[in-house]
Amino acid sequence: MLAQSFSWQVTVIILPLVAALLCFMLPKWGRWLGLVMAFAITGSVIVLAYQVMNQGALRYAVGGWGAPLGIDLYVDGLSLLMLMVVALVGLVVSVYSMAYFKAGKAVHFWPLWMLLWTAMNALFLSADIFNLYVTLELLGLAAVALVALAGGVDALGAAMRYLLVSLLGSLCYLLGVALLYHSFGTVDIALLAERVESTPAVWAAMALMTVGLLFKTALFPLHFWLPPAHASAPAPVSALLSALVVKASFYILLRLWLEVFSQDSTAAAQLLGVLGAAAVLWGGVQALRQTRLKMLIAYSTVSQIGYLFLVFPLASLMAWQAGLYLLLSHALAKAAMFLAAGNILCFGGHDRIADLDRVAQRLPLSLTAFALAGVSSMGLPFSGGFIGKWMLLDAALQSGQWWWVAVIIVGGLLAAAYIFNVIGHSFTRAEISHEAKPVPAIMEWSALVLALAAVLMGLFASWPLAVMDIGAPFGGGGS
Amino acid sequence: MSSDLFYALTGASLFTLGLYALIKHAHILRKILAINVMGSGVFLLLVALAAGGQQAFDPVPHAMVITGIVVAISATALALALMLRLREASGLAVLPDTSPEELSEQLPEAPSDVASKNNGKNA
Amino acid sequence: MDAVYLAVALFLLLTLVAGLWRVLRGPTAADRMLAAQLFGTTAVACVLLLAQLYQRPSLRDVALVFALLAAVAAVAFVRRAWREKS
Amino acid sequence: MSFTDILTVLLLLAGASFFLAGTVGLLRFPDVYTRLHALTKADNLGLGLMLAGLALQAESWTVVARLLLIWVLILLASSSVAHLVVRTAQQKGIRPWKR
Amino acid sequence: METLTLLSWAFDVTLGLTLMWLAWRALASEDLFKGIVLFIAFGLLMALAWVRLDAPDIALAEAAIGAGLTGALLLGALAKLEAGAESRSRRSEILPRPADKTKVFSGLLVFLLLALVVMLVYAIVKLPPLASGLSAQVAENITASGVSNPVTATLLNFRAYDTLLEMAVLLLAVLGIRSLAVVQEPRGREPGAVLDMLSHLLVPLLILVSGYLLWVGSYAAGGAFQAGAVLAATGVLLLLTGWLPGAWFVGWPLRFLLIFGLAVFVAVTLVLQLFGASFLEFPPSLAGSLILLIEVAAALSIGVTLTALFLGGRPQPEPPSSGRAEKRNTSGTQPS
Repeated sequence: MLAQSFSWQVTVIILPLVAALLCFMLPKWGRWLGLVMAFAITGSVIVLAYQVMNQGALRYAVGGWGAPLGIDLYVDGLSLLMLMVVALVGLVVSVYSMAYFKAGKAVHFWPLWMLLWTAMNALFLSADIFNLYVTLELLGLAAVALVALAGGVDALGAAMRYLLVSLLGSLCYLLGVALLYHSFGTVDIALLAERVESTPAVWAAMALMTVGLLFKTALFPLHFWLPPAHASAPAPVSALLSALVVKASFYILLRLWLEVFSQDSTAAAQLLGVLGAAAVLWGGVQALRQTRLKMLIAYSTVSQIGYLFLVFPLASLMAWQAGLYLLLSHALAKAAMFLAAGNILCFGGHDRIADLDRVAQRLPLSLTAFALAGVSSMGLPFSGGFIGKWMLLDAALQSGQWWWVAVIIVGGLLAAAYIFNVIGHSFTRAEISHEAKPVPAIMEWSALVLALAAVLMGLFASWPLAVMDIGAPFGGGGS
Repeated sequence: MSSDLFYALTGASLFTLGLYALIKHAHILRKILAINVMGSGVFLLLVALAAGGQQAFDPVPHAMVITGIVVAISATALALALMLRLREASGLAVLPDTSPEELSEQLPEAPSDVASKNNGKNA
Repeated sequence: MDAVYLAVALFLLLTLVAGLWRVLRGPTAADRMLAAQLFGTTAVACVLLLAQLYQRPSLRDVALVFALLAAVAAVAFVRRAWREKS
Repeated sequence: MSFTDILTVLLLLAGASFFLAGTVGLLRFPDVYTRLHALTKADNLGLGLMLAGLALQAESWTVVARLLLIWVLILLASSSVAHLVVRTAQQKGIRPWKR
Repeated sequence: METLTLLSWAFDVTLGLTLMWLAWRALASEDLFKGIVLFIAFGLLMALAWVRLDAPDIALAEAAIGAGLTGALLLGALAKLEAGAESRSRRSEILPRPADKTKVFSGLLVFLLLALVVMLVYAIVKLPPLASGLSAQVAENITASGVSNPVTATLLNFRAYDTLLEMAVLLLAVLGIRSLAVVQEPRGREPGAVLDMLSHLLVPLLILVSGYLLWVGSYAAGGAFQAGAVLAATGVLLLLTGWLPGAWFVGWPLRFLLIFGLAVFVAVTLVLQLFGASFLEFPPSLAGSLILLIEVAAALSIGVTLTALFLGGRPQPEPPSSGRAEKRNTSGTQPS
C-alpha cells in the first residue's frame, strides 16, 4: 500500500505531538485538553486498527521517498497490538491523572506525558533503526523527566541513575546502528533483513544493540535502576513506566531478532533465556523481601520481564505469540497494580505493607483491582496471564526444553506468595491506625477498569491472537 | 591502514574510554562528561567509516551525526539540571547509594578546596 | 604549496598539544582558561589553512563561528565559574 | 613557486613563529599576567600574519574581507577576555610575580 | 605528492592521539574545573577532526554547540554546584553499597572493556569497503529536494521525520528543565564597560552570522541547527552580561517561541497534506522556499530553546515581594 495522502499512521503520531504543544501553550486548560486529546488519540488508534484488520500490514513512505533513502512507517499485527495497549493504558492513566495531580505539578505532567505518548506511537510505527534511536532517546528523556516530577530525594536520585543508564543504552544502540549502516548501506529494517549475512560487524552490532536495549528493558543483571525509579515516581508515571516504557525497548529487540538477527542467534538466545529465568527468580525473591508496596510491584515488574525473555530460546511461533500475550496482559495488570498502590498511598499516606490498616474494608475497589491484577500476574485461570503462561508452557514442552517449565511454575508460585502477602495484610488492622484521606472515586474506578481488562484478556483470547497474525511478524518476517 | 580507519579506531577507543569513566567515577558531572565523550566517539566512528578513501560523498551519516549532536546537548542540559536539583536535595552530587570509599576518593579534592589550596601557593 | 599549508597546520597542532601542559599544571583557574583561549585561536588558524588546502570555502564559515564563539566560553568562565578565594 | 607563493610561505612561517612564541610564553612565564601578555601576541600578530599570507592566495576580494573579519573578531574577543581576566584576577588578589 | 600524504598522515595521528589523551585526562582529572577546560579543548579538536574528515556541516555544528554552548553550560553548572558548596555540610547519610566495589570488580570491568575494544576493532577492520552507502540515491534525488547541499537535503527533506522528532527532543529537554527548577535571576550585576562593549559589538554580528548560516545552508555548509546554535550563543552572551528578558516576555511569549519551530514544521506539512501531498512530502517546485520557511522558524526556536537550556530553569518574572521566594530558589549567580 503506497503513500496515500491522509494516513491514520501519521495521525496517531502527530496528534499527541500537537497535544503536547497545546498543553504546554495553555497550562490552565492543560488537564481538559490532555483528556480530550487522549480520547482523540485512542479513537485514531481504533480507526487504524480497523484499517489494518481490513487491509493487512501497511507500509507508509514518509515524504514519499521510499525505503533506502527516506523513512518508512510500518504497522502489522505486532505493532498494532502494542499501539492499542498503549492507547488503552494511556487513556485510563490520563483519566486517573486528572484527579491525581494538583495544579502545580499538573502543568508539567501533561506536556511531558503527551510527548511520551508521541515517542511510543512513533517507536511502534517506525521501520528505520536510526529513527528508532531518536524515538528511544525521546522516550528515555520523557520518562526521566516524569520520574523527577515527584521531587523527593529518592525520586531525583532514581531519575538521575535512570537517565545515565538510558543514555548509555542509547549510545550502545547507536553504535550498533553505525556498524549495520556501514555494512549494508541502509537503515531500513526490511532491507536489512534481506541484505544481512553473518560478518563480524553484524555480530558486534547484534551484541551492542542487544546490550543497549537490555539496559533499557532492565533485564536481570542490568535491572538495578528500575525498582527505585518505578517506586519513587508518581503513581500514574510508575504505571506508564512499568506497563509501557519498559516494553518499548523489548519491542525493538523483538523486531530486530525476528527480522535482522534471525540466523546466527541460537547461542545468544540461550543466554537471554538464562538471564530471563534468573530475572524471574531474582525478581520474585526480592519482591517477597520488600516492605513497601510500590517497591514490591517494581520488583514484580523485574520478574515479569524475565518471562518475556524465556521466549527467545524457544523461538517457535507459539512461543512468540505467548511472549506477546504475556507482554500485553502484564501491561494491563501492572498498570492496574500501580494505580491501586497509588490509591492506597493517597489513602493512608504511606505504602508500608505491614501497616496496611483495613484497606480491604475501606478501599474495596482498589483492593479488588489489585487482587484481579495479581490473579493475572500469577497466571491463575481466567486471566490474560494464564493464557500467556499456558502457551509458553506448551511451547516449552513441544520444543523439549522442559527446564523453562520449571522456571515458569516456580515464578508463578513466587508471584502468588508476594501477592497474597499483600492481600493478607490488607485485611488486618494495623497497630497505629491513622486518619485516612478520601480517595476520589475516579481513581479507584480507573484502577479497576484496567484490572478487569487484564482479566477480560483471559476470556476473549481469540481476538488478540488473530490480530497477532496480521503481516505475519513472527512467521519468517514476511511483510 | 587509511587515515579514515584510524579515525574510526579513535572513535571506538573514545567510546570505551568514556564507558570506563562513566562506571568508575562517582561524581555525576564527570559521568555526564563521560557520556559526551562516548557520544563524540560514536559520531566519529559513524562519519569516519563513510569517508573511506575513494567513495562518493555520503551525506546520510552526516545528517545522523548532526541529529545526534542536538540530541546529545539536550540530554546533557537535562542531566545537568537534574544533577543540580539532586545536589540541592541530597547535599551531594553523587548517585544515592555510592559507597563511602568511592566517595572519599572524590570529596577531599572538591573544587573549592583545590582552588584555594592552589591559590595560597601562588600568591 | 599544499605541503606548506599542511606542514604549518601540523606545527600549530603541535603547539596546541604543548599548550595542554599549561592546562594540566596551571595553578589558577585563569591560567587554564587562557590556554583554552589560545587553543581557540590556534584552531581558527588551523581551519583556515585546511580551508585553503582543500579549496573548500565553507570551512571559512567554521573559522568565523570559532572566532565568534571564542569569547562565549571565556565570558562564562569569568562571570560564573571563577571561584578563587583570595 | 611564483613570487606571491614565496611571500605567502614567508608570512605563514612568521605567523607560525609568533604562535610558537605565544605558546612558549604561556608555558614558561611565572604568573597569569605575563602569560596573558604572551598569549595576545599569538592572537594579533601570529594570526594576522597568517591571514595576510592566506589573503594573498585568496581567489576573490570577498574572501579577503572574510579573513579580515575573522581577524578583527579574534582581536576583539581576545583583548576583551584578557581585560576581563586581569580585572577579575586583581579582584581575587592574584598579585603579579616578583623576582 | 608523497610528502602531502605523509604530512596528512602525521596530522591525523597527532590529532587522534591528542583526542584520546585529552578525553582520558578530562575524565580522570581530580579537579572538575580542569576537567571542563580539557573537555572544551576536546570539543575544539573534535571540530578540527570533522574538518579533516571533510564534514563542514558537522564542524560548524560542533564549533557552535560543542565549543561554545557546552562549555558555557558546563561552567554554569559548575558555578551553581560550588555556589552550594557551603551547603555540603548538611550531607545526608549515604547508604553504603555492599563492599563488592573492590579491586576484583574494577578488574572485571577492565577485562570487559578490553573485550569490547577488541570486538569493535575486529568488527571495524573486517568491515567490507562498502560501495558508497546512500550517496547514489541522494545524488539522483537532490534536484527534487529543493536544496543543493546534500546534508541539508537529507536533514530537511529525505529524513525530515528524524528532524521533526529531534526538535521534539529539544522541546522535551526544555520542558524537563522547566519542571525541575525555578530560576529567580536577581537583576544581573553590572557587566562593566568592556563586557558591555563586547556584547554590544558581538550580538548584532552574531545575529547577522546566524542569518547568513541559515541562508547559506541551502547550497553550502550551514542550516537551521548551526544558525540556531549561533543564535543561542547570542542569548547566552546576553544572559552572562546580566541582561534578563522582561517580565512580559517570560510568560506565554517565551513558551510560544519554544514551540514555534515545531509548530511551523507540523503546520506546513499538515497544510501540504490538504493539497494531496503525503506526510512531510514537499512538492519539488515549492520545496526550496518551504524548507527555508521551516528552517527560519526552527533556527529561531532552537536559539531560544538552547538559551533556555543554559538558563537551567523556569524563569520567574520577579521574586514575590513578600520576603524570599520559597527555599528552593536555585539562582546561582553569587557575586564572585
